[in-house]
Amino acid sequence: MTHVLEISGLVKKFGGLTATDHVSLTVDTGEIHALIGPNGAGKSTLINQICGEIIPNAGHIHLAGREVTRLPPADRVALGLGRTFQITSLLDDMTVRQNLGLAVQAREGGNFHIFDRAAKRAEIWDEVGETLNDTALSPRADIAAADLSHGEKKQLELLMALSQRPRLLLLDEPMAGLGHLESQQMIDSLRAARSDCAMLLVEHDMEAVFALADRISVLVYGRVIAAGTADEIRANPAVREAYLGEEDA
Amino acid sequence: MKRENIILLVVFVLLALVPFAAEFTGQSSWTKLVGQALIYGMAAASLNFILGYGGMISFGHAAFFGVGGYVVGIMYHHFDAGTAFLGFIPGTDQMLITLPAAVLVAGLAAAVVGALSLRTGGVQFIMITLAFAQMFFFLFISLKTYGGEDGIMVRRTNALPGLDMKDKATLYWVVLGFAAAYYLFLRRLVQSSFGQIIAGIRQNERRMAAMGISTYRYKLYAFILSGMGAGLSGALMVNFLRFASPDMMHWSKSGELMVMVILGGVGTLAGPFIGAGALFTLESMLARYTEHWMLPVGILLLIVVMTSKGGLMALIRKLTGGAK
Amino acid sequence: MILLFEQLLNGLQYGVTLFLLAAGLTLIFGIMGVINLAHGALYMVGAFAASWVAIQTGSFWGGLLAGLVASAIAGIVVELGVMRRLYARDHLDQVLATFALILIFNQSTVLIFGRQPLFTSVPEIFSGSVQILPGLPYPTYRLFVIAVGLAVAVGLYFLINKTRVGMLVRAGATNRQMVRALGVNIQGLYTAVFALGALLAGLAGVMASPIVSVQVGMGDEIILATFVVVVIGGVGSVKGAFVAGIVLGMFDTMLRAFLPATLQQVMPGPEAQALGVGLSSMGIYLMMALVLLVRPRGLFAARG
Amino acid sequence: MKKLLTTASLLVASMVPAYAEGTKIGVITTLSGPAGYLGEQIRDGLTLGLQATGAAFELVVEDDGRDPNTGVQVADRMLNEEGIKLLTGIVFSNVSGAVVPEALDAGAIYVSPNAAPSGLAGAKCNPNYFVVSWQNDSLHEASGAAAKKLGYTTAVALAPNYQAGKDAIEGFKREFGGEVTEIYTGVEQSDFAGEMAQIRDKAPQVVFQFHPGGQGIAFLKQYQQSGLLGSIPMVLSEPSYDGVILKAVGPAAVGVTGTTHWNADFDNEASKAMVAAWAAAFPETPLTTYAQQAYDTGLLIGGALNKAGGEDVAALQAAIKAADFTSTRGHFAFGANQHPIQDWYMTEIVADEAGNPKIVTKEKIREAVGDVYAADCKM
Repeated sequence: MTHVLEISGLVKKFGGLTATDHVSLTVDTGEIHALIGPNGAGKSTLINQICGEIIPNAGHIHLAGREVTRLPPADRVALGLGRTFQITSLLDDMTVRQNLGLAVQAREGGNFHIFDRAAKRAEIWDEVGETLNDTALSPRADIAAADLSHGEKKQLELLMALSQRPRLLLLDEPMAGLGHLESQQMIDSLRAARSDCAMLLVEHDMEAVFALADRISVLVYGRVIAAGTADEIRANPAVREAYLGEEDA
Repeated sequence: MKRENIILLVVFVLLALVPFAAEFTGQSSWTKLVGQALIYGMAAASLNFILGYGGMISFGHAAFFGVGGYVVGIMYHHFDAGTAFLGFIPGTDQMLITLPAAVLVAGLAAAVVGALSLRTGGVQFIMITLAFAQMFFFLFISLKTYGGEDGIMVRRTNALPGLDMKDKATLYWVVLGFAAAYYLFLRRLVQSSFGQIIAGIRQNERRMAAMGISTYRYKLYAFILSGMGAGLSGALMVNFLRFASPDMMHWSKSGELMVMVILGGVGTLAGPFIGAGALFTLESMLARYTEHWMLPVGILLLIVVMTSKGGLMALIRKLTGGAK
Repeated sequence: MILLFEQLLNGLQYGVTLFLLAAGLTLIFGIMGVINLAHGALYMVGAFAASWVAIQTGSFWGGLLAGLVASAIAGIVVELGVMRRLYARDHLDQVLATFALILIFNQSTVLIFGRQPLFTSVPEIFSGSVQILPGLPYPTYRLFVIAVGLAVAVGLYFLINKTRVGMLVRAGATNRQMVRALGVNIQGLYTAVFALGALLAGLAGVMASPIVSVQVGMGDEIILATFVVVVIGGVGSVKGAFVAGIVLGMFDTMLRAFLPATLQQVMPGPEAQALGVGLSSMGIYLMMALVLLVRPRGLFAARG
Repeated sequence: MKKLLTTASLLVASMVPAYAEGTKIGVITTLSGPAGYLGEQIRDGLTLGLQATGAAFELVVEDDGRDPNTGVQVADRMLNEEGIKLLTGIVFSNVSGAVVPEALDAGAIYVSPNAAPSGLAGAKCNPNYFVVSWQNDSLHEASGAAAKKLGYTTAVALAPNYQAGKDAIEGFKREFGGEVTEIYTGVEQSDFAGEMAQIRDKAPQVVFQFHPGGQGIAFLKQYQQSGLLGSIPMVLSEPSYDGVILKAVGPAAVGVTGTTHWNADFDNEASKAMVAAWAAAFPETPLTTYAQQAYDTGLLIGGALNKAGGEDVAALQAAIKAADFTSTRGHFAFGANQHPIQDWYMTEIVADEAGNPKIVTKEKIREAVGDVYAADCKM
């Protein structure tokens, strides 16, 4: 079978600094692959290369069997890539409903129509209604995104990403800044979504990582120093020394 | 009927009555004044679509206004002289041909300028659009055949079947009709699927890209649509004044259009029309009383921008208690 | 050959004038994030104040001082009275406000000095020409302008790279929040930078006044070229303003001087002339478009 | 401060016309921006000229801002709202191209004190359209004739790269006949150092340049500063060396040859009266040909008003067409296209006692010339 995401020998240099140093990893269908590492390990740089915001110096990225190394971001989305941002990135002046609506519309197409009425496209708003149903955001549906709490923003961003029906979801620190209860909700949401898409999860919250991840890769100074199941990583002495040892201390 | 539509209808009827009112009160020049303000309003509204709704601050919009105007001027010139443009396109004085041609040519110009300019952003975008507009300005100023800096006279307003375009009131109503249609078009445009995408790009381009939107293509499309609108208004202006000149694309004209948008209210449908009307009336009223009208206009503009955010539309909303 | 050299000098002189204007504009732009369309008006203020005082006192140097003082004061008044309230607003409001300022400055100048251009002459000691090459006399005053421009460039280099104020200015151009976080009197810094920018614009106006026509609106014509310099150089970069100013000044002068004649050698007469002049008028804009297409943030962008 | 007061009083003077009961005359002219002084000259010259005829008139003056749109707007109000039947005042041909058709279509008369675009001089001439100044071509032909008469055979001709500039060089070449190197300058250029270098390189026998207003000031100053003034003679047409320009350039203009249709030292009664009236009214401001043209316009219009009154447009048109007035320039008649037929003079700029430039008339170089477009006019 082909991997949903396959990265091989990826290199990115900024001046003298090697932010990504021959990184190779894969994400398979239905899998949650976690990427951990201390601050400055190059996790965000890697995510941004997968998304296409940064073009690597060397190496290859394949998405669902297609080479996407140099494709612009939007084309990768068309191949089934979705993402959330480390600092939530929403359409601040629009309501929760409109944010979701735009995400569905972006997927559904017809985006160059200038004589239709977006507000009357039933296929969009029905789906948005269904998505919102039963979520904590439901009562907040007509509030501007800028006025949501931090946790709600994270939640909305996830819903928007899922509305694109991606094959692979890149999650850039979805737990960051969340309280304990909100983190639990987020873990539940992610767990519920895993049947729909594979995920590459960048996260500092080890509890969440160990709760969710099928496999874990550890990134330090731009290199993958270890990869394996949760248990293998826990047992890996190099990881303990380079990363967990410091973090847990 | 919704309240907004009622207001629109009332405003439209009032505007339609302007020629009568002007005649009745002996202030017949109001017809021309309001007509010009409406055309400028259209040009400003077309700019507002990319500037207010799309977040693209173009400082070269007058280029498309001028290009549209020159299409009418050049076609009339060849019609009058019985020659052909580039040797094979005959001239004409039929509005049903000149206006679509103006819209098309302005759209083409916008496509070229936009395709290059949209590779930049921010202040650089402001300046590069200005640069392209300056190139158009210098091009037309050195076109000897079409009058150079003196411009082209269009001795007769373009003909529209069944109408006496020599009649000032008729011409005014034609302009009003176009302005109203353009307003409704813009209203539909900003509510359309495309309008939503453009609004999204203004608020958060990175997010839109992450949702699979190639923002460049959408912005370019918006830029072209906006340029076409400017071309239409330029073509109408030349018909209205029966004159086209490079002044139409001077950078200060781009600045004026921008001032109209900001004064009226960025990102609102009626704002640019209100801004154009206010600026135009203010200038021409003050000019009657003093040769130094620029001073009070400057001071008033400064007061507006210092004391209110969102221009005259915000003020109107405040006064009418937040109603739309 | 002599002609080429002379044209290079002319380009250099135009370049330093552009630099004087652009240096202030790029700092104001880069540090406060303000688009100041009225920068050209400060150039005009400098020229008018200098000419008027020179006419009254008969002294160019008295005029120079008056021009600098007047433009700096005008700058401070504008900063305190208008700009300070607009830093938090978006570019559009700033454009509108500074557009209004242009109208106010221009018309006030008409009211104070009348519509007729003022006369100033070159100061006595610079009135002649210097034989810089055999067969090439060059106006001493223009050499003086070049020297002043280069001296200001050196002065600004030291101010920005070697002093604490300069450190803040550099920091401000790269990261506005950081300077605020340092607990610096940011308002004071802004006023100072604005006044400095106005002073430099005024200096450019004073230096130009014996060469060009001192008239209302003289600033509006040169401000576009100045913006082009700022954008090509990279917003916020004084080094960029210097390089772009000199390059643009030379490029513009060379185009005007040689393009029409060059075109005439490959094309028939009058059309070549018209095309050549048209192209050289567009030259700086063409150059900006090209630079931005290759480097969308200009040559020496301060912000990453 | 004194300036401020003078300006303010002028402003008041222009708003409270001397003869409030007379025929209304619409004056659309450029009062704002760098070219504002031209409009000021025209407005003031026109007023003095009209006053000299003793006609009953009321001036309605408005700024066009050099913008055709504004011009049309103003014209429309004057014509249709205030019922004005007689317009004048426009400085720039781009404004007159837009305004004149507006006036003619409304059945009004337009008398131009300055702008005379070629588009209205030939086949599109009109009985209600008069020009009192001159047609562009004839102006610069005079300079060409002067340069030829002075015995020069090689010239460098410079003008801005727009229509009037191209016309200027064409006109100069037509009468000059020698070898001409053409240099076009930028429309908004104010530094001509590059052109100075080119002139030095070409080393012609004479330089002809056409740069009205601020550009002309800059050009003359820089011509002197570059050391060319003493070594290569210059020939100019009148808009490039008007009194205001001379005042702003100072000694830089001394030694230059000019061509004009009128000069302040003309020995005729009308001209002397005008010079005296101007000196009394505006002691601080130089009298330029713009004001003189407007003054002549005032004499023409005022005379016609006295004869025909202001009510009957046809009668007024006939009275203006007769051109029955004593022009400050001596000989004056309308050609077939109602543009002037007049004489052209060569002048020299010399230093007066204080070292300031002064224009002295040398000789008549062309007599009773009209313009090339008159032949196309079928009226």
